[in-house]
Amino acid sequence: MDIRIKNLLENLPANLTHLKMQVQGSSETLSLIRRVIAASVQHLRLSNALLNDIKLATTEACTNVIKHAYKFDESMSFELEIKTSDKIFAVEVFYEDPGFVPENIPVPDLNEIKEGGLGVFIIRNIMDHVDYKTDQQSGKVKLLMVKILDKLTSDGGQSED
Amino acid sequence: MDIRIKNLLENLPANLTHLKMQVQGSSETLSLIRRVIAASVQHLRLSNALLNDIKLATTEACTNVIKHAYKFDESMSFELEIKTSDKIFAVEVFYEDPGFVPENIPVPDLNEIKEGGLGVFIIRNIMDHVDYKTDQQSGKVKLLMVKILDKLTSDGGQSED
Amino acid sequence: MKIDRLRDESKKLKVFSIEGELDVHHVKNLKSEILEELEPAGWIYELNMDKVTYLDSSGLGMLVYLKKEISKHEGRLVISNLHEPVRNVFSLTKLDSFFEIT
Amino acid sequence: MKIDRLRDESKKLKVFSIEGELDVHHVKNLKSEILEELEPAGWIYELNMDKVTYLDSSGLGMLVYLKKEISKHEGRLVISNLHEPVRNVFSLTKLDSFFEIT
Ligand SMILES: Nc1ncnc2c1ncn2[C@@H]1O[C@H](COP(=O)(O)OP(=O)(O)O)[C@@H](O)[C@H]1O
Ligand SMILES: Nc1ncnc2c1ncn2[C@@H]1O[C@H](COP(=O)(O)OP(=O)(O)O)[C@@H](O)[C@H]1O
Repeated sequence: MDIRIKNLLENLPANLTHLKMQVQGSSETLSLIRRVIAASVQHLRLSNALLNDIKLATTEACTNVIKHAYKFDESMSFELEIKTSDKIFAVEVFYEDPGFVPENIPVPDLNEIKEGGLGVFIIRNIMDHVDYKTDQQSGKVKLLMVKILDKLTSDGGQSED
Repeated sequence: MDIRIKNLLENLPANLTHLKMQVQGSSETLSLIRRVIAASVQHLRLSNALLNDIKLATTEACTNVIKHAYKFDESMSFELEIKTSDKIFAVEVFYEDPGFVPENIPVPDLNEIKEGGLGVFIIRNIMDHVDYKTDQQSGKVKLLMVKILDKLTSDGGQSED
Repeated sequence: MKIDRLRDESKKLKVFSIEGELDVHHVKNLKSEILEELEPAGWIYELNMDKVTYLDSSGLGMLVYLKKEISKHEGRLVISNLHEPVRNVFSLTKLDSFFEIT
Repeated sequence: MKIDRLRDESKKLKVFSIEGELDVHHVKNLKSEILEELEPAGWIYELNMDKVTYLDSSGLGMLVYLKKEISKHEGRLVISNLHEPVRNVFSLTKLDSFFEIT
């Protein structure tokens, strides 16, 4: 992990907003997740581009849980944990996927146009830090994604404001 | 506890949204809380009146924590747990207040106009169930507030839509 | 929270147009800003709440306080343009008859 | 999600004005609704995205699929009125040159 991100994560500031959501593994909840994220960072006055990047990366991660790990089984649920300050947006996704090997996620060839395979690419492009941790014993996965909000040293979103 | 509310709480439906927030004991966070509540129930399409009632009661409860229990000490924090379905809105507030005796909360005389003392009155008026549980040992308080959303059998908010 | 001020010397009227959410966090500011504007006697202080989207018991408490202070200055507090759900908080607490609401 | 349809026989043009968020939940509907409207040959299918406020890889995947299907029907897919941040998802994935965007 980048030393700067490690420091930010270990020294989360006092004005932290900490939010945990337990959500049903249904694609219907994706818009709810985006709304809650927007509500929880509104006071930070992020640019539209940056806010959308954060919503986008989080949605892609949750979509993968619903689609690949849970195969659209709506009786499953997963957990989101969001920590934000004016310096950092960190979101963790906790879910179950025995046998999941993150190293096997293919890297897409953008020259070859396909109907899928862009979700993780988008996540990695937007987020400053992406880390899947799997526990072979329990089959639990923890996906950590971090975006640095501090505009001076990050690119401040993928698009112009 | 009313048997109907007990039943609803014990048999929470599968389409539950479950949200936990850890918030700093600062009055600045009150608007954040209202935004997250609105975001988390938007899909239920509640009437404006009902949505505002829920925001109002929750804010009053959090204001009391910040003001009375924490005396505006912003180094303190408290937890909100929100559970919603199309039938019920339940919110629990977890905070610390050694020595708090809920029975001592005065009931206001509305004929005598004062500058305070209306918060708990408003909460009790809006919510269908309000219960403070204190643990003398740890000084921890758990405030549970429940609003039934099912319009046919509740009054559906304090005001006309 | 934002306050727009309008002063009409001939009518002895001050209009405060308030924008935002009146909870305990925003109430302190508003209170001191209006207290600063109190005039000797006979003035009307109108709080235009057209752009107030939220009000709770902290907001009500401040309004009660302001009305009492304004009365001491022999003035009148008038509250205008209440929207539902803000109006609802007044009726819930039976304060709609205490205040002069237009 | 809402779709408004407009059909211009003389120009062999169909315009689908889409409103909403294009994530995996809403994509299925849209896909089948447009596939139903495919005509034999030579038609232009315009997706007006003026009111699309969100699009992700699931939405992109559907668009890639639609473009391929439309090509099989010797038609043209045109995407119009992309707003930032939706346009951003196209450029991030380099699909802005694959699609005909106006
Ligand atoms: N959370 C996950 N659990 C299991 N498999 C995953 C997960 N995320 C990604 N994958 C695997 O990685 C592949 C690429 O994922 P992604 O880039 O999101 O594209 P897509 O979902 O369109 O296939 C998926 O097809 C899947 O095999
Ligand atoms: N969470 C709480 N912790 C400690 N005391 C409380 C709490 N809530 C209410 N009280 C007590 O009950 C009284 C009435 O509270 P409330 O109706 O909210 O009005 P106000 O806060 O304006 O006094 C308070 O003055 C306080 O003494």
